[in-house]
Amino acid sequence: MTRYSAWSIFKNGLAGQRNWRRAWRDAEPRAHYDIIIVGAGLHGLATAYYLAANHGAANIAVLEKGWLGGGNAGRNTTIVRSNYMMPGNRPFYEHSLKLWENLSHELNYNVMFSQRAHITLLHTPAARDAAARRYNTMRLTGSDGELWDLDALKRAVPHLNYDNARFPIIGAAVQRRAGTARHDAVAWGYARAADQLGVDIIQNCEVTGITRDANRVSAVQTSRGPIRIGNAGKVGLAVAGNTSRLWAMAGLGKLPVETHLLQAFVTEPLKPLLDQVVVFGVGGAHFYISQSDKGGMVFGGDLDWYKSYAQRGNLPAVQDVAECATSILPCLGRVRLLRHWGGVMDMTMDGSPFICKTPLANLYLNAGWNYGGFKASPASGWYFADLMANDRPAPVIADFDLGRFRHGVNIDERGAGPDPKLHG
Amino acid sequence: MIRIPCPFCGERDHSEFAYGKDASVQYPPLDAPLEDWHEAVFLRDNIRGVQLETWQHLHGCRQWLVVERDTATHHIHSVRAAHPGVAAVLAGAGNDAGSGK
Amino acid sequence: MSARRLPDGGRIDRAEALRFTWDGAELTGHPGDTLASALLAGGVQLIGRSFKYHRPRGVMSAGVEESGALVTVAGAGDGARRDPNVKATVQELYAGLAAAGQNAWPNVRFDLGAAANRLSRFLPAGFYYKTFMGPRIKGGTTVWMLCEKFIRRAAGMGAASRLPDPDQYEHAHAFCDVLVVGGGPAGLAAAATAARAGLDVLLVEQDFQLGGDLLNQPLADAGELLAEMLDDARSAGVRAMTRTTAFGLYDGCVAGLIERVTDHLADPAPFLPRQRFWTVRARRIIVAAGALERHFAFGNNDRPGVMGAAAARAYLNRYAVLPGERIVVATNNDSAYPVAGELAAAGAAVEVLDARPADRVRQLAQQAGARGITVRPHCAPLRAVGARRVKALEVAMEEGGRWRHGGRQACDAVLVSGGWSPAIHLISHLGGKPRWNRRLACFTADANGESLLTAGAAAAIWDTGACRVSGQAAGAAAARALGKDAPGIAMPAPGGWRSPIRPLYEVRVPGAHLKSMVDPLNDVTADDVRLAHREGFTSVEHLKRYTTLGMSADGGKMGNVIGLALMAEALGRASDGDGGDGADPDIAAVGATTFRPPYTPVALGALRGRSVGGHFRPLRRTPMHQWNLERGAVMTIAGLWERPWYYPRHGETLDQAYIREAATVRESVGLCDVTSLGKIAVQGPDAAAFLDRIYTNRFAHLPVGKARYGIMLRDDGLVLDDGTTWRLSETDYFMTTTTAHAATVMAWLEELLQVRWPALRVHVASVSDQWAGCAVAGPKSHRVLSACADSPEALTDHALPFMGVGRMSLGGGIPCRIARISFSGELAYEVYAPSDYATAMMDALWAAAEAAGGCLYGLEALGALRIEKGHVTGAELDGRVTLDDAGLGRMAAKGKAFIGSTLRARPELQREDRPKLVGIRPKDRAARFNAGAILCRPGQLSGLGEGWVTAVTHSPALGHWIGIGFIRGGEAAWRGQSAVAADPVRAAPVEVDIISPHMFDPDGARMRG
Amino acid sequence: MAELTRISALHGHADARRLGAGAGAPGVILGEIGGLRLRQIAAWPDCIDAVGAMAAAAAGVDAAPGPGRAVESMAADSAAPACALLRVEPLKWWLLGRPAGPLNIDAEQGAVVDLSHSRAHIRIRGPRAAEYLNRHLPLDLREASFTEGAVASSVLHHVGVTLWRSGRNYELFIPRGYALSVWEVLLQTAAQFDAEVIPPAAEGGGE
Repeated sequence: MTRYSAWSIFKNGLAGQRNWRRAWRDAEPRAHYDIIIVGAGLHGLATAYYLAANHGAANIAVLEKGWLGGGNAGRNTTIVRSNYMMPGNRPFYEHSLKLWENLSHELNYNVMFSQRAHITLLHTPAARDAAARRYNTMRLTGSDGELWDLDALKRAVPHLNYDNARFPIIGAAVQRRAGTARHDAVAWGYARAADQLGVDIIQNCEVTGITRDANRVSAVQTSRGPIRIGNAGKVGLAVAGNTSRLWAMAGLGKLPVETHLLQAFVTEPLKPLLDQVVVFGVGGAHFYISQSDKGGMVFGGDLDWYKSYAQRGNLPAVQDVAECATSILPCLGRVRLLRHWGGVMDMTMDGSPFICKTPLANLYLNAGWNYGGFKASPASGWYFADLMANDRPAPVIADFDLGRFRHGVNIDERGAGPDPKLHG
Repeated sequence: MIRIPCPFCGERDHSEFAYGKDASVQYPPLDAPLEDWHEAVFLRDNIRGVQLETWQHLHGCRQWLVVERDTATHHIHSVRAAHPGVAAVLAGAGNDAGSGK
Repeated sequence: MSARRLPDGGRIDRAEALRFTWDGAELTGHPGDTLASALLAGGVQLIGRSFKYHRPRGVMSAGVEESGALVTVAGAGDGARRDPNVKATVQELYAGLAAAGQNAWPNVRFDLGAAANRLSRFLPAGFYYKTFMGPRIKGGTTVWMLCEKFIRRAAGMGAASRLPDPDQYEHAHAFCDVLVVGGGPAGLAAAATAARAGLDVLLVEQDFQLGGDLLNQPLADAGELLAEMLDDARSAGVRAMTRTTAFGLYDGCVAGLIERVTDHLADPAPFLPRQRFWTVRARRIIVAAGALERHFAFGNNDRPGVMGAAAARAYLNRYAVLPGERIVVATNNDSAYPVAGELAAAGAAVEVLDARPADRVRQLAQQAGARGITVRPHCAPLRAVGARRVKALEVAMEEGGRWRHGGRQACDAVLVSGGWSPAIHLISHLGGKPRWNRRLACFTADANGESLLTAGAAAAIWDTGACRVSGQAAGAAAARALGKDAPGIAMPAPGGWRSPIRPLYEVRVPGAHLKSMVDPLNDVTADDVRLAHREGFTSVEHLKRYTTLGMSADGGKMGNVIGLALMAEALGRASDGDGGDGADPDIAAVGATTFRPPYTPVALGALRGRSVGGHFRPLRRTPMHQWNLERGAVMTIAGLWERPWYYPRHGETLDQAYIREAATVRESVGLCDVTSLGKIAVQGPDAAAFLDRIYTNRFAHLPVGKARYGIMLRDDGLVLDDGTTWRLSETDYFMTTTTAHAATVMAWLEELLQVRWPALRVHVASVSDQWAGCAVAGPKSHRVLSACADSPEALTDHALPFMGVGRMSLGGGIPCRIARISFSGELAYEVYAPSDYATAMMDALWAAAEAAGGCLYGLEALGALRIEKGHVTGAELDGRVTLDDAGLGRMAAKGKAFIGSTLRARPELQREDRPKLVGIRPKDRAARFNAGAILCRPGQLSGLGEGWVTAVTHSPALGHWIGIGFIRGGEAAWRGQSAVAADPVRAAPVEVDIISPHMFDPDGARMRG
Repeated sequence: MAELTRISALHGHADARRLGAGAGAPGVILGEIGGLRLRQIAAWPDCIDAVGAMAAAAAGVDAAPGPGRAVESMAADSAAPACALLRVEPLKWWLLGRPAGPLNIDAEQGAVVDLSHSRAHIRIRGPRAAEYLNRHLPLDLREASFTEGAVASSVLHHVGVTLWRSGRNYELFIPRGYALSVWEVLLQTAAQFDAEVIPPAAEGGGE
């Protein structure tokens, strides 16, 4: 396997780019694996990688019904941040951000993590104080966070709407270490690195059934035939958007999850126009924007507000983000939307995820990332691998379990209440 | 745009409505045990396909509706007022409901 | 030679000259021109520079699929209207238009960035994934971020203005029976047929003229037919919109349209929107959007002078521009022959290279020969020659199924027809899967047959006559489906060429190093596709993401099919050994990407319409809004409301003003606009029972004429909202909610009554806008109210005791509701008047209050007063707080069940060591601290802390800063211990005492008067 | 007691003016109507007919209107409508104007609430009124669909509003707090219709 570097590019340039090999094998399914991860999205691929890299696990398959990284991995607005404050969340997301900072080196794949700063605009004293609590918590727990006054914000982003805004901007909460990464590259980087450690990534292999032997999974049925799991074998689910369907296949009933639709948007490419991630949320609006390295303005807003498995959205959400975009960046009025598309999210009852054991002894669940799963994927894989390898949750993810609703554990960063559509 | 045929107002854009929740959930009595409330408030079938769900015609007649909709295609099969008394009233007056004629 | 305007012909208005500028040089065109046609007519051939390699580009098409002639239009004014990435091929010419090249320095003719082209062998698809990681420095991203700066600057095509867009945009709504997309022969026929059957038909066309391909045919051939079809549609009552693109189809037979209202005008009226975004709800949609001509990949197939054959036909017949004098037409299908003939007739020397074998083109060759055109079968273009424009073409000849070098041909234009791709994008938006038609070498999509129909070239029907019939068939089918009488017309079969197309996507010969563009707009080459294959990015989704194929501003209209074909070919070769150059690659096996809206890029301004600037969201004003402003109020945001924040006098700061206001309330009296509180009429025989279910405390036995403070929980047992509810009669209550949750609570009550408890006979009605409210607070409040009351006896302790509710008339007949309730801890009242009388009420109250030495107070003073009393608001009730956390556990009635009563008993919500509401006071009374600070144990200023500060004020009553917040275990757990308010984002830590939240008048003596 | 002066939400903002090019006949004529009298009458489902009959009697019309419809009564001494009854929700009517008779609905039948001050009332007419309204309102206002006497609630610039077609006029009711904001947006769009803003009129006037 070629190690990627400037030198390898140069050598191959001289050779007409003919000597590159496959980034990962196109593995055929075998009849038996020790560990099966269902879903070759970011979380599944990262889990497989860390199982092999951190825990020395072998004989691992990742099953993907379509193409790896073809779901939400490739359909998000690529924002990476760790500005979480609730005790159950804070150390997890900080760990994830630290993994991001070395991910390109770890994977020998440039995931283009650009720590360009994440700026949340503030409009009211109450919002400023709420942000202070959050960013103070981040600072006290070893992360970075700042409150900017209006002058500092104007110096950093001079062309925001300071003159004619319905909701005047009074300052910003900033995490400088946050930023964006190239979403596809993360999937491909994990896939390549996992493949190098012997993981079989099996594409076009849809799981159609889960066979149980009492309270264990004994096999998974797939569109490419059954795959058995040994006595010490384990199965992990990482199938955002379709978690409930797999859960039902395992005969486990209901989950605190609903599938909802979120759209993402990109404009025509432009010369550099915005150097940070900017987040806008006031008066019921919710909006985030950054510029890709290619030049497109990449942005998104709220869910489409109704439950949906359809990967296409509707016009009201399109209008809403256009209103937000031009409201904070009035120069975007003439900028043209190039594409908008929808993905399906595991929305949970408290906006928080699950990395946990299940009622079945060898089945593990990684789900419920709402629309914050991209930034979480390294730590999600890290801790899910740890959970599967050691059959117990690390303290960091203790609250990411299914029992928290019964017990009354609250890690809802928004306080929005038990309604999936209100989280994000 | 999902177009929802409101039994009072006629067919309207979904943006006039607010999505509620899974209408198959039966809320237990207020003094029911914790397990019953846990299931009603937190657990969902999350159907891919036709489900019953509530919507409120927030910017129209403000009725809460029970909508039978396919979550994979957004196709709507039926709509009725959630309140049985309202449904009965509309059934009686249903000849020109919402047509504006 | 380059292109030139012919002395006559075309659909341009030669009587009028339009001056415009290109890169500062003045040129002239005519009405009816596009910028591209006018530039070609003016001899300008090098118009753009490509995205990645900065290759020279010219006009490649005559439509929205343009990949070469992307320009920046300066726009009128100071640069705020600068519009980058405009396709010159669809920009209508107007007088004064100023356009310039982009993505080049110093200009498109001499571009230093073209060095990238020389290094292109080191910059293949995906090269950036493999490098720029650098050594691990600091966080690990240092090197990448340094490189990223340069990469970002090199990427990005045009530069957008940073000034606010000065133009206005608007939305519009339309309804119709049938929406027809496309104003060509199929669309016109469909619209006319449906309209004649009695349907309301809306026809939209992106071009500025109706006619579609008929506009590109010679006037002598097609003029009459077009006039007849236009007349037919018009007389049938079809509503037609030009300059209007159907950019997306959505659920429910809804289409999004963009109408370009002023983009073609030199000096539009100031009140016209630049563009209009239409939402159209149709019952049926007929997609007659035509088809897009493809090219094939060959060396330098992006040089200025290489153009689509159909585009050349448009320039020749519609704009009277001859694209060259010595023209090579390269094709694999019949459609290029008419244009070859027309070009020859216009005086050009034309040679046709047809990739098909001689026996398949014999008849076409004979007809062409009669016009002096040589047709060379088995031939295709191999490489365009010429640094900045085409000067010659190297030709490939096929022998024994292999391409080989076939000589060189001097020419100044190469016109390519590689086949046609039906515009199925709109169908795909709604989930219609593209299917590869091997016979016609194109993707088609099945319209769903119910709401969606297709006609014309969008259905892969190539012949004009058949297109027209297909339109009639679709229009009639739509009419019948909608219950109208219409004849059954058979839909013509797809296709329509005499000699079948030969699938051909790339021409290359062994050993030749060719730069062959697949997706010219993103500089994706044929080699890039093969590299993607080599590295395993073989699925269509991986291919497009790895190479960026089809992800550019044309959405893959030019290149997608070629990219898929090359991948299919590579896959075929890998599996079959050697598929051979002549084989038809199995494109179906690679699949097609899902087309996403918009069909063509749409300005964000149009999508947002008038929701911009101060109107981004409606501003909600209380009836006293202006009254408050006139008395010096500084406003602050409260949801969609603006509310008085403070009323500075004589240049007071915020702190000075609110401290004075709060002190005045404590000493004498103050007035505060509380209109924004939610107000709900709760009426009916079961209203009392209903309130008992939604509030944690009891309401059933609340006497008529009394108010009570209540708290609502959510189903999960956490606090939803609070407020007072007044009992006006046995069956009539007046509920107030917080400003923030007014709408939420209203919808929640409706849900409970309609969905969960339909047996309850209760009506709720929002009366928030009906009533304007004023709090009158302070020891002199009774005196002030008495002074303006029409009958002061209504205000006696007996008539209106603490928590009493009544009606009163003040200011000479203003009918008010009044309750003696207090948020400030003072003797206080809330008075509500019908909104149109609000200012009259305020005038009366203020006259009395001013005379009593009172003040107007805003939200900041309101906050100070409530913090002194430990009253919770939104900062505390943040959706994660229980009754007990907020110190309101006593509000939970025992012995009755209410919403949330079961789940609030969950064990984690009942823990004693949960953070609980406390008061906070600095140890050093002179010290100041902030809301948002984290409460820590002294000496332990790290970690998650023990609690947090929610609100802080300077207490005029206590003379120092105080706050409230939550801390683990509450006051009891902290007795005798101090804490530290850590605020690293703003200030140094401050040592504080944890005290009771009731910091002022804890017994409430003042409030009871 | 002297009649109190009502200060509407658009007070000082709805003065007469001409918008747009200002030549020729206006395409749209709009203006504020003051002095709204509005009572909302609600019925329990099983009392809908009885309450409807009482509402109709109070309004001076033969029968209460069905969903999406309104009926008007004429004052005895004038050609102008005295009262109108609009069916705005399945169980609710709006009674506009001065009732011809008393309205005594007890709690066992339904509920009445005064909303006279809760809405701003804008009247819009002119040859292009429907087209103009459709710049904002997602309602099917085509002649055959939204006939005279039609009533519909919908959303206009994020605000829930009610539209009633009375004769050649469109009567638009906007929640008071939002009214000025919505009015400002309405005026922005009106200019391209060569609109005329007519002076505020009292209830029933403005023809």
